[in-house]
Amino acid sequence: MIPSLEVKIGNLTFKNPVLTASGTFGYGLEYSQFVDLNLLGGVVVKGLSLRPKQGNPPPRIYETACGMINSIGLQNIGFEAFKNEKLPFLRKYKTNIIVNFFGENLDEYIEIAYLLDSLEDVHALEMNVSCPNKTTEWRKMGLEPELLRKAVKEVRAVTKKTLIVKLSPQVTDIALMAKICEDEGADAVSLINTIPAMVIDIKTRKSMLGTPTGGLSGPAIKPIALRAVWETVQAVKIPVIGIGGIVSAEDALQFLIVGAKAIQIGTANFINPRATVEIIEGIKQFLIEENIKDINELIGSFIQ
Amino acid sequence: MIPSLEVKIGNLTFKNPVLTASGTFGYGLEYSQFVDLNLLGGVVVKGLSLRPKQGNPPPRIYETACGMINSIGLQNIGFEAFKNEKLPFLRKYKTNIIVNFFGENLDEYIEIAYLLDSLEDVHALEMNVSCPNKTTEWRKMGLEPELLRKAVKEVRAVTKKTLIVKLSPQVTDIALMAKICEDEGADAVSLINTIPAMVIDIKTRKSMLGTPTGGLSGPAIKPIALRAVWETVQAVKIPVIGIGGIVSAEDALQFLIVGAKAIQIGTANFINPRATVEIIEGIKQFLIEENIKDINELIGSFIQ
Amino acid sequence: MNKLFRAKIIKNEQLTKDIYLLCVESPDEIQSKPGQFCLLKLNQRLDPLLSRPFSIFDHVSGEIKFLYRVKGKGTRILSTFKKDDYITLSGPFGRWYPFPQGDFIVIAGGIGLASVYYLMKRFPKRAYLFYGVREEREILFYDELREITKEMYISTEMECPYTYKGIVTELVKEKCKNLSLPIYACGPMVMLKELKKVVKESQVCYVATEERMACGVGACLGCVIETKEGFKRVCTDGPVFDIRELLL
Amino acid sequence: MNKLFRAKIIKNEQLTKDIYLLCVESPDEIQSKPGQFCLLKLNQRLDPLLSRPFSIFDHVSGEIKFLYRVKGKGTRILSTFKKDDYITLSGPFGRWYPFPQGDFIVIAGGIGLASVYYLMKRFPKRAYLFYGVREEREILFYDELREITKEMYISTEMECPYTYKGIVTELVKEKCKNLSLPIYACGPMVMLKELKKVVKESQVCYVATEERMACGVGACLGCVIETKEGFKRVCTDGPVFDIRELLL
Ligand SMILES: Cc1cc2nc3c(=O)[nH]c(=O)nc-3n(C[C@H](O)[C@H](O)[C@H](O)COP(=O)(O)OP(=O)(O)OC[C@H]3O[C@@H](n4cnc5c(N)ncnc54)[C@H](O)[C@@H]3O)c2cc1C
Ligand SMILES: Cc1cc2nc3c(=O)[nH]c(=O)nc-3n(C[C@H](O)[C@H](O)[C@H](O)COP(=O)(O)OP(=O)(O)OC[C@H]3O[C@@H](n4cnc5c(N)ncnc54)[C@H](O)[C@@H]3O)c2cc1C
Ligand SMILES: Cc1cc2nc3c(=O)[nH]c(=O)nc-3n(C[C@H](O)[C@H](O)[C@H](O)COP(=O)(O)O)c2cc1C
Ligand SMILES: Cc1cc2nc3c(=O)[nH]c(=O)nc-3n(C[C@H](O)[C@H](O)[C@H](O)COP(=O)(O)O)c2cc1C
Ligand code: FES
Ligand code: FES
Repeated sequence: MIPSLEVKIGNLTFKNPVLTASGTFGYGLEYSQFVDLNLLGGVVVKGLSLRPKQGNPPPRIYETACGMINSIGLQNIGFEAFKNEKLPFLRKYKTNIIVNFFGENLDEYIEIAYLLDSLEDVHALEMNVSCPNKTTEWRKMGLEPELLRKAVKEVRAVTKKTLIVKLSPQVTDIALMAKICEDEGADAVSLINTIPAMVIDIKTRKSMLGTPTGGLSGPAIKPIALRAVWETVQAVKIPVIGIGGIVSAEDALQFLIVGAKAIQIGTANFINPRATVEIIEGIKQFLIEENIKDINELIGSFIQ
Repeated sequence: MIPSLEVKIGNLTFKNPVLTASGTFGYGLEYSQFVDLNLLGGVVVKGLSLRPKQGNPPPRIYETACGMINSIGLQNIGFEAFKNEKLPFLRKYKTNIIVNFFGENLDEYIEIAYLLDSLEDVHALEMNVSCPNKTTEWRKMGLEPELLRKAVKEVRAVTKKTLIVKLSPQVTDIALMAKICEDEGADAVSLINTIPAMVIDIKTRKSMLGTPTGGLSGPAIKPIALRAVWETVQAVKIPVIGIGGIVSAEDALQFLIVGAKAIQIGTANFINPRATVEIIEGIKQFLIEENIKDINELIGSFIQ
Repeated sequence: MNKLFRAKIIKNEQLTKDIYLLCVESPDEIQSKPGQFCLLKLNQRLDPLLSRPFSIFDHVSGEIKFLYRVKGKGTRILSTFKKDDYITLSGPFGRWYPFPQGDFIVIAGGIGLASVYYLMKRFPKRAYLFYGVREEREILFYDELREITKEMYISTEMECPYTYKGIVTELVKEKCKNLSLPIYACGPMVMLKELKKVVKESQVCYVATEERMACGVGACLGCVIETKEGFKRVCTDGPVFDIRELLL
Repeated sequence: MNKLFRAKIIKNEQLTKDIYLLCVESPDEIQSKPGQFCLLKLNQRLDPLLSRPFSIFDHVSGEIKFLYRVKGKGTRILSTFKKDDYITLSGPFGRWYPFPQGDFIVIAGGIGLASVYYLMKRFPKRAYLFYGVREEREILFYDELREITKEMYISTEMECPYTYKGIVTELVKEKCKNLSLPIYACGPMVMLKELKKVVKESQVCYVATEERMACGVGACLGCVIETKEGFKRVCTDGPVFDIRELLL
């Protein structure tokens, strides 16, 4: 008997709970040489803004203990190019296409959400409220409850698509932030984004990156992400999507057991380009071994 | 020419900037078989409370990717036993003795600080405001600015000893918390404490620890700690003591370069019981190679 | 005196599917007693991070031996060490088995043998050994054990013509009606729990316990187990405890 | 077609103090072109985490070769691989050197040889090679290079009786007054900067660049360098670029 891996988020059905994390899987197509995208629960594309964005000066990545730090700075091709050059290819795959998006200010968030809403082939929107560079007031929306409330409310008003808000870990109470998203009508929250971090070169006395700080991802942050997800699951009724350091089926299962409805694979794609499909296979195996017919029975089965 | 490693915090002089981190070096004596304590800048002892404390049920530790998670639960022998059984041995060493302390509520914080103030052989107090279990309102003092302000103010009032406040990383703006400590008269801040985290057993569906969550430490968190220290250094004038994942002289130097006046070695002691002295030696070597006569020239030399 | 030292590997021999015998050169000044353990560092990298504790299986002049079972990633890495490689270790740590005055009973469950072999060897021909394993082929050091024990009884969980079938504590109960000799035991938690039921209040019974460790020297308070007097550290208050102290 | 595959190591030979030649078996379906690279996975553990990029030094039927210098912890681990071990790699990735029509100039700075050797071998006896190293003993594959190049000039920074003393771009300027042949170059950043000064706007000059990488497939945007048209990815828009495009 093949167990069912199907999960629901908003009114979207995912054939399995394994999605890719924004910024680590490009526009999906880059990895299609290694992975049959049809097998994935969903593809979350690189963070998109209205206009193309240059991003930060290199070097942009550095390896740390069991992790990596990046300062890509949200470089992306912009809405028009995504719509015309990427989406026509991506739509051919039988998987959910989720567009991660952001803006420099609230108006830009609203505008791009509105534009994305009109794209038939986009199944869900993931609103990135944790921008690393806090240049404008609105860039703090991931850190300040009242800014977040207003932002989610206004974005919600312009789209009927499944709206996922992607939360920053750099808050005292991430569950509270999730609750605000729920109150304002978000269909789900996803967490965590990278954790602000830093590495310097003791010889040059400068950052190892082109910017002083970057975002930490990878296995190093997994225990932090798992705790954040568990705290959040207990506070909200909407689905929680777990992200952070997942490299194996065992890692993914930990997130599902504490209550994540789905998970995203980020840095692991770099370590093993076939990580996503191997994790799906591993989850399936586990369900068979444990004689669980439906993955939804496993989700949230954590015993305190 | 032997470079000077001496640093000052409050009115205390440290022969070098390398201290041990609370909870990872017991009462110093446990490691005296491996390390000549006279060589250390200071020894920060296990978190002390008025009365002995049992701590959390086992298992209490679990290894994670390049880190470990613990739920010791602040087990300790209590003030009286420390004073009578540990201090008489510790005082024999020519190093600064720093007592890390905490209470269940503000009154207990004040009382133990007051008692410690009278112990001649204690050189400084490190106030731990980041207790993992938030059972009482006051246990949130590390997370809420106004609680922290009141707590530091009242503790400051009862002790003339060098007062270090040890901050929790689980806040949006750690520099703001440090500023509050500075405003209320703390002589220094130390950061970071462990990061709340979680690991579960997918077979039993239970936590790998006796409690659902624990605190993450070790190399995994180093880039996060370094960023937190850098942010803090820019916001306050009092010395900042850097803690988190330091395992090598290179790691320690990164903290000093971003501006930490001293550093503490925690988890590294477990990996290498001689870590502290090897790090001191490594710092000295670096200063010689770089032809720096006084470590204070290196501190804060980060180029943005 | 415990020390931190780098040791050359004499051999790292696979004995069964998952059990290995690691022999390392030891400096002369290292002195150990049966029941003590060392922390073995698995690599110079940061993953895995912590050293792992292993009982001293045997210690002869210039050579310390460890008997270990591959359980997870740490022991898997340990099994890849080769002759002439170097390994960093520290120890010996912990409380040893209080020395027996006359004859004594030893109960070893599986890899628990690693903790009691050295004791029996140190006091040869005085131990009544009860040795429980899952199946015949897991029986280790049969000849050596015959040599150093007074009597030896083996139990296997699987059927086997030469052994008692069942768990080792049943065998103890059966063969050893007169339980007045002191007992020394090491084995899995289920065995210790059974043993606690079998042992009378008046009985002297020392058991070696296990818990995950970080420091090994009593500093981190990570390795505690519950006793009648509260939490105690396996690394320094143990690993050997009087079973009557423990809340199993 | 790029692939993810496990390959058996044929040899991993130390050539100088810090330079090694790694030869691995390659599946038949792997096709590569000079200038492309592979990502080599260093271990199954999580530290070091990321794979490292290495140029394809040579690719003959069933065998891919890499020439690498030990720089940090990743390459140090790579140097411990032994014959018959397995290694996981992916590739070939990236833009190759546009094929030269006739004769061409090659400039290799130190380990930069790793990127251009395969090109010269593919178009034998057509390359004027300018090869710069620090000292005589760092000169690699002298005989093979004589064999596959048309002419070869070597520069060393340290004094040496048989070579030009100085940096390789000086040697190029001196020996190669008529710079109309296309140039293919790989070497450290200082060399590329010098080269950019030497090269005229009309000159065809391809250089292989380096940047830290995570994905290798253009997905993470981690490996960008600055070009006239903004940031470009070394892994997919490069590693070979026309030097006129680059802001060095
Ligand atoms: C004092 C002492 C002496 C020991 N002597 C021996 C010995 O002589 N031979 C031997 O084979 N084993 C011995 N052990 C157990 C041994 O330390 C563990 O099997 C080993 O640490 C597992 O490491 P790993 O990385 O392979 O497993 P991991 O991947 O870390 O874990 C695999 C499993 O082993 C358990 N485990 C991990 N660490 C310990 C630990 N310290 N104690 C108990 N269980 C653990 C985990 O909970 C998990 O279930 C001893 C343990 C202690 C505390
Ligand atoms: C397309 C490409 C092809 C390459 N081909 C070769 C080759 O054929 N032979 C060879 O010896 N080297 C080659 N390199 C460089 C090689 O990838 C690095 O030397 C290696 O990754 C260093 O790894 P490490 O862990 O030993 O060093 P680390 O400890 O990670 O770092 C040591 C030093 O190397 C630098 N470094 C790390 N990664 C890279 C990188 N990806 N590119 C450039 N510098 C880096 C670091 O900044 C640091 O200064 C190539 C790089 C690229 C991008
Ligand atoms: C190179 C890189 C680029 C990223 N870009 C984005 C992005 O554009 N938008 C976003 O919301 N998150 C971005 N992230 C964060 C990841 O989606 C993910 O939340 C984070 O890396 C933690 O997961 P991981 O540990 O599995 O990588 C990026 C992460 C990395 C490593
Ligand atoms: C086992 C253990 C026990 C600790 N106990 C205390 C404590 O009692 N008081 C305290 O302020 N911090 C305590 N800490 C936190 C450390 O002092 C330090 O802040 C943290 O571990 C980060 O540093 P590291 O990564 O170098 O270990 C403890 C950490 C560990 C690992
Ligand atoms: S392992 Fe640290 S107290 Fe026992
Ligand atoms: S390495 Fe990821 S884009 Fe080049």
